[in-house]
Amino acid sequence: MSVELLKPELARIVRIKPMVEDHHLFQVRFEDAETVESFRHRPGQFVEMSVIGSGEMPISISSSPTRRGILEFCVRRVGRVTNALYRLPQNSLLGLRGPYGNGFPIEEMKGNNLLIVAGGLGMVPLRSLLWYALDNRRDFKEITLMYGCRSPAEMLFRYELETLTVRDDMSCLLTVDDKAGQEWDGNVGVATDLFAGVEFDAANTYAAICGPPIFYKYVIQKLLERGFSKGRILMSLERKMKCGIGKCGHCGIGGAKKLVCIDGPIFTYWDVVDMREVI
Amino acid sequence: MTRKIQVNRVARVEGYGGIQVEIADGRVKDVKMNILEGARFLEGLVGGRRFDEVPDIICRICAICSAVHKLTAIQAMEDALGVQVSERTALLRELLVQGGNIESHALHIYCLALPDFAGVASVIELNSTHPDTVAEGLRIKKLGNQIQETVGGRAIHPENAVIGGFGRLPVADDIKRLRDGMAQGLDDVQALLPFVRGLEMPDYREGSSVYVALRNGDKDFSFYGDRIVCSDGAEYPLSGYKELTNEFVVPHSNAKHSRHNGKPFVVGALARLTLNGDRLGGAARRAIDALGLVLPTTNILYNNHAQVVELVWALERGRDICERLLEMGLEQEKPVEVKARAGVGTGAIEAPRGTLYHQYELDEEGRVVKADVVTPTAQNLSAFEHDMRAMVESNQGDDDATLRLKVEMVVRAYDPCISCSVH
Amino acid sequence: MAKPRIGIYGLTGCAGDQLAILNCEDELLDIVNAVDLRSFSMASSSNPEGEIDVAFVEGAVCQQRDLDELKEIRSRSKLLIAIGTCAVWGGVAAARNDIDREKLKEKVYGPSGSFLESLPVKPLGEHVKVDLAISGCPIEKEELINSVASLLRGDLPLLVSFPVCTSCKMHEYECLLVKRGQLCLGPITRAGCEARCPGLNRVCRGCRGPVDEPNAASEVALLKERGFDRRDIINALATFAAPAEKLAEQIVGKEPACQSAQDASQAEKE
Amino acid sequence: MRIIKLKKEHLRDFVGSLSAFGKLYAPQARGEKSFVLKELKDLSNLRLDYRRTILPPKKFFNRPDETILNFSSDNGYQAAADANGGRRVLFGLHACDIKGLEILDWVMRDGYRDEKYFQRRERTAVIGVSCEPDESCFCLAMQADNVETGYDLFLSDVNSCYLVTVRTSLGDDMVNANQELFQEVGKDTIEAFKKKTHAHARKLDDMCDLSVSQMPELIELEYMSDIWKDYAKRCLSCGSCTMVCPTCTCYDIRDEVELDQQRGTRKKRWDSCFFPDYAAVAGGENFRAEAYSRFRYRYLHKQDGFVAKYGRSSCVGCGRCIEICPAKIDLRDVIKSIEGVT
Ligand SMILES: Cc1cc2nc3c(=O)[nH]c(=O)nc-3n(C[C@H](O)[C@H](O)[C@H](O)COP(=O)(O)OP(=O)(O)OC[C@H]3O[C@@H](n4cnc5c(N)ncnc54)[C@H](O)[C@@H]3O)c2cc1C
Ligand code: SF4
Ligand code: SF4
Ligand code: SF4
Repeated sequence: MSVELLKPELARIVRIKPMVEDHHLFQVRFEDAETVESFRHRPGQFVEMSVIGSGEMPISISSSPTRRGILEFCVRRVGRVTNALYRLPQNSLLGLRGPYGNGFPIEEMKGNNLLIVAGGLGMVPLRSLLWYALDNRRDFKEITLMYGCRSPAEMLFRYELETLTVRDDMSCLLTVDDKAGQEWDGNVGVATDLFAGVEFDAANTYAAICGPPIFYKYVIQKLLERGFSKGRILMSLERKMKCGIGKCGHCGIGGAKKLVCIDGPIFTYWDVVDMREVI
Repeated sequence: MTRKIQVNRVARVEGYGGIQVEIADGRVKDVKMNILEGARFLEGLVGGRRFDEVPDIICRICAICSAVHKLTAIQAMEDALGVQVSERTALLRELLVQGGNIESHALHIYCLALPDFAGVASVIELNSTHPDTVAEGLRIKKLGNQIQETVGGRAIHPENAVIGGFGRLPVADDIKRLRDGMAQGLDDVQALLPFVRGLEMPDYREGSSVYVALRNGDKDFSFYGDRIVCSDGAEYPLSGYKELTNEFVVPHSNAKHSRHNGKPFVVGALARLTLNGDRLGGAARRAIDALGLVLPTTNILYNNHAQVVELVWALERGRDICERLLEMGLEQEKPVEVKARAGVGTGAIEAPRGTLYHQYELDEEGRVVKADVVTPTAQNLSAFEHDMRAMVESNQGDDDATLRLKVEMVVRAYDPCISCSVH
Repeated sequence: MAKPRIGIYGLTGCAGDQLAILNCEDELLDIVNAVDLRSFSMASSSNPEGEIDVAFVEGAVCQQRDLDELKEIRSRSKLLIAIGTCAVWGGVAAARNDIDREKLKEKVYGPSGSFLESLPVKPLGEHVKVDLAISGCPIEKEELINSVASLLRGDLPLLVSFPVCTSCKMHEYECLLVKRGQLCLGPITRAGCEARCPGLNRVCRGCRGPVDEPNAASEVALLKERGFDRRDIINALATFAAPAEKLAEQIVGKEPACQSAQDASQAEKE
Repeated sequence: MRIIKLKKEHLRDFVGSLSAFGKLYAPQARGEKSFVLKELKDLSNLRLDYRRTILPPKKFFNRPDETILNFSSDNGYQAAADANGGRRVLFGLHACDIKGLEILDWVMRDGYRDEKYFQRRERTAVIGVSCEPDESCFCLAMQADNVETGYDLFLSDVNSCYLVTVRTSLGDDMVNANQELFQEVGKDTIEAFKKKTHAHARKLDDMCDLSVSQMPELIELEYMSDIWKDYAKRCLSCGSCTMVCPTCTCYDIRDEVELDQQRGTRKKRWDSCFFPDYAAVAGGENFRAEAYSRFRYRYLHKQDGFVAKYGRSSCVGCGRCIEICPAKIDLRDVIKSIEGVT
């Protein structure tokens, strides 16, 4: 075995599904059959994905550990490596290493209600948790998803999520800031508006949240108002990362008291509430 | 009837220059080498700068001859400040000059001039017809760069050369590597001789015929010299270069022109060989014979041949310098301490394209009061026009395209460095 | 995939960056084979020009002719890459834009040079949009080859952005500023040269231009503290990147930006 | 523990013999006033009078710039051969640097154990030597004036001889291979050693009036203080202090592809939290966009975050960052400013 911790394994893009503009879903399978078998991840974990020749970047695993074999990544095209990824045709090889990060504390969350609040691209890591919970439905009590996007055209996994709205074993609330003249007959308003009219048993609920920086501020405020204790608010943080394994230093928060890559990316609000430079 | 031959931008030369020829009723009316490269006024910009800053700035006149610009500036400053350098330094400097010369000559011969003779547009195309020649040429060119990197610290704008010596001396192993490279270079260049000998030379009558070069003592063929000699018999001390060059401004050129006694003159490889070639021995002498080069000649196209001879000489001379350095040993020595003082100093070294002069006047703080740089290409510009005219007159029967190529070949034979000429 | 159409151009400068390309003796043929070379007049007499994907432009804008050419190149290039310090920062020719061009002309060419047309020297970015800047006087071969390789993939090259001091430390060169009290610009100069000059016992003169956020005020102050002549400091800053570093003079001249600058100007008054 | 005596006249012979245990590195002069740890090819170049080397020994284990992987478009990624994996002997490290390596070990072990690092560590013998402090040293305040572990042998200068503490079996082998050079420690030497130790401690104590005991709290309290902004005005963000620090470990990763687009290398190079792009992410967000927030981060990390995680500051008081800062920023002054004791 190689002593090089930073060595990626080869994986193949089996399918590329364009979702919304500049967001594609990449279905990927490791080349090595044994790795396909042995790879295990928790919802909320991520991988370091390499586009051979261009570079490497952290990407959340968007598929649930309950769906094995193929890993799904939803990547937004923003810069150098993501652009390079978008140039790859189906069937191309990639490098993957991981899974990294702590992931959601599933064991602890079991037996509780689950509230998932996502904004924009924040749906990506939470989708893994959502499907994990739905596939292990009996492990959780009530499951609620609140997902807000700027416009219908920016809603990730829209089709998939709309099918959830008819399920009676969960409640799926979708909203857009603005219809922007597009076809949409759901809620209009920011994600926090969805809290209106929903009752929580805060003491028996875990809230998992992910979204853009400003989103955290408002959602956390709402959750605290509803009596959530800080330790039950779980959030996924994003920082610059190079190694993903706690060595390169870039993702330090609070004077590197915590490294997002190994201590996170999932933190409870309590973990970071007193920490500098977090939100 | 007027016939016009025009080249908007001469290709395969450094810098931006065009050619304009006008023939009216069978007579060549006008021949102009339009130097269009922008003026940077570097001589003006170094005003007020401390002496030790100047070589680093002024060498930016030209990349191809940056080593020799830097060393000529250093020489001028040392002249003004009364600095004597060690023998080791002097040898290393000459090695650096040879490095620049090898790189520049190889670049010119293989990449810029040969394509003309082979009827192709560039060295890239030449590579498909003559891959071995190109490989040899690039190898020699690379060696020239390695010498400059090893001795000068960088292939272009060699920062290691300073007033008083070098920042850091190369070590013996580096010099050995260069020496071995030079031996390989001498092998590589052999194949070129019959090839160049076989080239068909467009002919023309009465080219420029006054040649000027530096001359060193009474035995050496060298790029350094203690006096300036002209083929018309005139001789000047280095500091008297202005009497030779008499620079003046012409309206169609951003570069000044030079005339000696009212006549164009030629500097460069052909001039050096014409004036000092009898001092050559060894492989260089054999190269002259192998090329069938007959001197003197008034056909500037033989400057290409002369460069080949000098390339052979430079490789041999470079190898000898390396041997000498290895004998001496290469203990680190610090640059000579220099004290600022007022004075005027002149530097003159043969650059690949001909004699290069730098002169600086310093005040008591050692800051530049006045700077003057006369470059080889600027000296040659009048001769360019003279020779192009002769070429056109002798080949009027050619169609435009052929004639255009022939005047361009004249220009390229001079291996002009247009940035240098304007600076 | 079609080969990218490339043009290599030189405005006013020493041709060092074009020569640096030609100095890639081992890679040159691979490079040209991988691209559709549309223009490189320093090396070829066949220059079909036309629309190009990437234009590499060397040299600064010193005259109207440069400006016209630059705009023309820009108009038919998808990406325009400034190569070399002249193109990126102005280079040595831009050192004294404070001197009136007419005066300079008179000084160098005398009265008969009045026909010469000349502009205050500016880097490309002052006139047109520059998509990428590869600085260096001249550009470094390694950086060039890596950049070309990246561009061939369709990626923007990754260029070094940290200062020369960092490189100097990685090579464990003795600090000329701290240990020998010399006027070194390494702290505010963009690396990528592997700290060539300190490695040669020579100070960094800033030939690669400043880093993204140079603290020039502090550099000036610390040099003054060490007793350097104000003129030499300003000259040094203005050697290669005057258009950028003239700033330093202003910052320090008008309001001492930091403690040590204050001390220095205090000392000067006394 | 075994302690024996090596007469100074035997030092060279002993050092010379160490190359049997690996490539020998020792402090030597660089330039006019600097020192580096480099391969000792000529014993007469050994300089035990050095105060500190430009780079700390971390450079042997975490290289400034190295290729970690080779890749090709069809074969994926392969670990690059380790050019630094051979046996080595580092001779002449000071206590602070040995402590620095120990701290580095914690970081490299934490979470994912960096096997390559530990392979290099395990193949490297460390021989410490006592030191003479200078005005930039403050190891005492950082509890790094003495080390009990982290070395194979430690030589304490006692006038005409060294007391040699043998800490490991490998150290024992080194001594045994040269038995004739060593002697038992006599009473006089013990007395001399005590005196010297005492004097050394006194000297360190006199030199150092720094205390960092409340740093985490104070940094927390002074998080918004103007102190950071004042220092940041002087700080050049040149990165020097982080490069030379024995315990700074940040690195950047980049890919270099060859012209043929088929092959390339992945490289790792030291990075610094002072650089503007250190915490900048795609889309223009920068978690530490202001120079002062980056300046502050270094202290936040070394004197607060690290303490929270490992129970001590990651600074070992080697003084490198103080000596090398072109802007003359002295970490001790920053600490004192925060403590309000200037
Ligand atoms: C734990 C984690 C999970 C993530 N999951 C996803 C996901 O599922 N989908 C998605 O689209 N994006 C995700 N991101 C963000 C994604 O990593 C960046 O968008 C991506 O690195 C941008 O790379 P680039 O080369 O295109 O951009 P550039 O701006 O060119 O960035 C260059 C390099 O900087 C680093 N970098 C830049 N931005 C970020 C960033 N936001 N976070 C970390 N490193 C960065 C990377 O090493 C990157 O290769 C995640 C980030 C983290 C930290
Ligand atoms: S020598 Fe110059 S570049 Fe090197 S560390 Fe010192 S100041 Fe920085
Ligand atoms: S050290 Fe400075 S002057 Fe020298 S090459 Fe590098 S950037 Fe240019
Ligand atoms: S912070 Fe400074 S003194 Fe402390 S260990 Fe690092 S370099 Fe040495």
